[in-house]
Amino acid sequence: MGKSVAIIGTGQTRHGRRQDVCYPDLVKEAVEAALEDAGITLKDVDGVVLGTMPSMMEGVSSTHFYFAEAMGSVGKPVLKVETCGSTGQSIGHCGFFWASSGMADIVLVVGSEKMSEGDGQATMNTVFDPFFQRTFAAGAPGVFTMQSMEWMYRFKIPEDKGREAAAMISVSNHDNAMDNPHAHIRTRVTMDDVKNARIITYPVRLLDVCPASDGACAVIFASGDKAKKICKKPAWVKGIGFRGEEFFYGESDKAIWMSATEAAKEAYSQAGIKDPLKELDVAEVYNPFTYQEMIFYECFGFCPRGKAPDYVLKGTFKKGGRLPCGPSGGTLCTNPIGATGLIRMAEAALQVTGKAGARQVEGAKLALSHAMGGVDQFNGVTILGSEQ
Amino acid sequence: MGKSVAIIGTGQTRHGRRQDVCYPDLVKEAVEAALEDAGITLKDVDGVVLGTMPSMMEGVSSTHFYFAEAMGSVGKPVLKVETCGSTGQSIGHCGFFWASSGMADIVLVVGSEKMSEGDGQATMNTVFDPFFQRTFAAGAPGVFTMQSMEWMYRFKIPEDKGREAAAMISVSNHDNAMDNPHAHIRTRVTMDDVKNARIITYPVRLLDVCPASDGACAVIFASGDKAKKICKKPAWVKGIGFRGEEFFYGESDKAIWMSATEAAKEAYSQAGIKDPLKELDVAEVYNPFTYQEMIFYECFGFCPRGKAPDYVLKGTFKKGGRLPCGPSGGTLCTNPIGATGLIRMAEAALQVTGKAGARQVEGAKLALSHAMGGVDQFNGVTILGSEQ
Amino acid sequence: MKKEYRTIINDVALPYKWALGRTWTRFFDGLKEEKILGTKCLQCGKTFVPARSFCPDCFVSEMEWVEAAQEGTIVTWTLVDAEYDGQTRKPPYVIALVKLAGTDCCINHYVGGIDLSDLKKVRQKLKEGAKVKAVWSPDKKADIHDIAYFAPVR
Amino acid sequence: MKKEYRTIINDVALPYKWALGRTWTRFFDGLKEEKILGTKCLQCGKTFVPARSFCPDCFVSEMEWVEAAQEGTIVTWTLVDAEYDGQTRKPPYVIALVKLAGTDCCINHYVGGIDLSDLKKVRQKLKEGAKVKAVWSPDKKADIHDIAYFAPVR
Ligand SMILES: [Zn+2]
Ligand SMILES: [Zn+2]
Repeated sequence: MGKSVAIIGTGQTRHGRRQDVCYPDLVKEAVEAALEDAGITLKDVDGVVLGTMPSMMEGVSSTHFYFAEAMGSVGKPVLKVETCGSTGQSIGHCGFFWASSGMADIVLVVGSEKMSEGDGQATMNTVFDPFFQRTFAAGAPGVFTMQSMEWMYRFKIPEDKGREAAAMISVSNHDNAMDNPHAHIRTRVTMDDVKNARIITYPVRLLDVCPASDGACAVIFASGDKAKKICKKPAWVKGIGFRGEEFFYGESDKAIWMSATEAAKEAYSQAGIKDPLKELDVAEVYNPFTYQEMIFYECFGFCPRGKAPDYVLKGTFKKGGRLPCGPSGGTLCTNPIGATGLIRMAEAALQVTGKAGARQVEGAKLALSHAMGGVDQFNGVTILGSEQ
Repeated sequence: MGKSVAIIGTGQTRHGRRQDVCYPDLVKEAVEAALEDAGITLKDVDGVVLGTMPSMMEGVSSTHFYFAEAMGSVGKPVLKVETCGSTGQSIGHCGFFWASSGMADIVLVVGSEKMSEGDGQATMNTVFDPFFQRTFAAGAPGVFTMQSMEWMYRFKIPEDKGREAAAMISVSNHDNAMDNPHAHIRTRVTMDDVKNARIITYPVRLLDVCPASDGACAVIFASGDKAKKICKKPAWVKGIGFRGEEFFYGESDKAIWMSATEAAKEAYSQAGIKDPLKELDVAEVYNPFTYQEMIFYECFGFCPRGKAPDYVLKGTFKKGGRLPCGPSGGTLCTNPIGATGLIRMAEAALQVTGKAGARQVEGAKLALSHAMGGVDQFNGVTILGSEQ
Repeated sequence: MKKEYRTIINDVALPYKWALGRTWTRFFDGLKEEKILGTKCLQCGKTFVPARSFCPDCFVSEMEWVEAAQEGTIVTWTLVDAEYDGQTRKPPYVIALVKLAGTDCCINHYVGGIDLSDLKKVRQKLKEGAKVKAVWSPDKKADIHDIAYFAPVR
Repeated sequence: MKKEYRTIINDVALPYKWALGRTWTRFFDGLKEEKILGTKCLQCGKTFVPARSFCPDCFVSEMEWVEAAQEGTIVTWTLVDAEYDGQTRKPPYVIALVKLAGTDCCINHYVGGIDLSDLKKVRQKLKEGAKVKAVWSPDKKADIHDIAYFAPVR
């Protein structure tokens, strides 16, 4: 690890369909909230990092310029970082590098998306090369579902068991979102609702899939010295990991998923975590798809390979379970893509500082946050803790 | 400044119209050259930073994924950073933060563009908001020319003098490009050629404007300790500066240009430079437009405000002059946008390590490199030196 | 002999639904009524056109609506004589930064109503400080082209 | 009452000329002749389809051309039953990862020639390891759709 760095404030918009505001005003909502939470003003900020999905999602290709006033970057150094769905973790890591390098005391990190302004799956298709893979993509659901099927085949998970566990994940995320005032989807669903929802990409159904949301999130990073001076209870960055994979989807093994596995491993090693299920108090896993969430559990060492459905069915990752996952309702209930991975980090920070309100996991001291991007090619993990 | 960081290797493609290779293969050409220059292999690389223009330039919105094999990022942490024209400096700064933070010993930084695959000015138009500014943009030439006119009005520069000095800049950059085997345009032009070329955006003519190039550049950053161990003559990062400006073009004063002025000021202060004209040995200024290059000279303190044409006409910035600018032929003769700012940095590194071949400025020890992005909104500066 | 390498030609089209929000909706509604609306920051007193929901300098939302003058001066301009994909006008045409009287920033727009055939005459007419005035489109759609262009005054 | 905020609906279309380079040009020329060409790394011995100009594992350019089998097995699949902007087929349709015999990676493509009306039957037919075979388009354009789809064998 480099010089220590902490999160001293977070802010989120009300996520959902936000056609009431133009895109820069949405971003300002999150920035203002984060500044207020940290008790600082824009004058205290030394640098700004912005992240969104591939920038044609909303048809303005240079949002770091569109948001200049909304994120107060005029007269400051500014970076725009984007790694698809993993963007939120990447910009957090970038904020960490910057503050840890000693070149900035306070870095404002902003992630945003206004998916109601564009077509998410059409944009997602532009992620692929135009020669070989684009026309067979079927957006994110196509590839993520193929991965889930590959995983079930590999570990001989019966179709019914997979279906049951995935449905349970949907129900519990929807339940959790009821406790989160920022969440986009706030409706309870039943096991039957999920299992009878219309098919998107078989066996994945509508309630196995995240919504397309408008939303922004801002997180303020400070160098360790600065954090101790101005913040009573910062969330300390204990470990970060990120890994990329191959360009051709069919070249790597997505049932084992090197990038997710190794990103977590690196973050654990920096944070000194040996048994994540035991040592972590809470996890904010990036879960746009219920089935895929189970693969993450295995990659992150929360359970043995192929056993995630069993652990899910016995309630390990539910509220009150051994390792509560997604107390915020997760990506499954809120997905403004460029913000989503940073929301995971912000939620983890709220948890370890005891500021998570109705969704607080009692006494949480060590939290994992995560995001995934591309078509399974990128995974980023950040571990936050209440102690330096 | 943070922990010291140095550049230990650089690589460039042959720039120009490269329809002979697919885009990933172009990138690999630069990466291979940089690894060879540094005398390392991909196994030595701890992290990869990629930068391009807003990513729909070539129609593949996630090039950090498209180039996974070409830049050897499989199994490694990877960041994608883009700030329009200033991308090349931004990714260099990101590489610096990363290596300086202690989280990586060696970071591979890659910038690329394949402008023959897309429409540069159509892509440039997507940089603007769709409500107010997009339809009046006329691509980059429109805004850059308006800025140049504003500057000439402000400092009462006679039209003929401005024209003469701009033509001289074109001639001297074209002359310099003859010494650079990587340059796209390698043709000598005369003062009359420039002054009689067809009008693009009056008073800017065809030979006042850069070409659209295909090309890639790779630069390898190492932490100071590592650099000293594995590299005989590294180029040390002495100072970095970056500033952003307002979203509405008409809101800021582009004749004075805060972002260019302050970015240089910050880099100078870190590098301990007080009189840049005296102390710098060479400068690689981002110069897609001849007139605009003169504004940079003033912002960077190479001459008083409004006096750049006089200094240009007396040969201050020519080969053999007091401060040679653009010995590579500059952006004016080669512009693969996402690579261009990094090419400036690579050329500066070559100069201070004595590896610039026919374009070497004898005994250069301290060099400025620079890039500009958005529609005048972003400026980044990096100072490199031969000594730590 | 067979060509060794080929290119594939194609377009990518993406659909958008851009939200204007309250402030910009009202600004464009104003154009439809031939009014150019700005907002004035109650903290620093600066007036911005187009209207902003918050002051770009002070980062506060306390702004009041003002109707801006329809006359202003040219700060800078250029004559565009090259075609690009995505342009809405055929060259040659003039774009400019115009500072409306009483406001603290410039807006981008066309300058029209002048003969572009003689560059010298254009250059004499379009100077820094030259007065221009909004000319309205007969057909209004509540967008920035409701102002057809700015035309020199006198 | 007047609506307080509005959206603007528009498309952005951008034109492209994508270069295939030597390796991919030859790969697509192969498809036109009903051949699926791959390259085999002379260092690690792995065979990649589509052909690569360098080995993704070894980062070396020493590769030799091989013609791959037109039969392979399904590694995974899904039935797409939702419409997205930019899709080339109308749902429902099946996409899959297919591993051609003797190669070391999978390719993405459609699986066709099966009745999609009964999901249970589809599920029985399309298992991991199920054998499929390339079915060629009668009209060839030297692009990936020269393979119309992969169809179950037997
Ligand atoms: Zn104000
Ligand atoms: Zn190999």
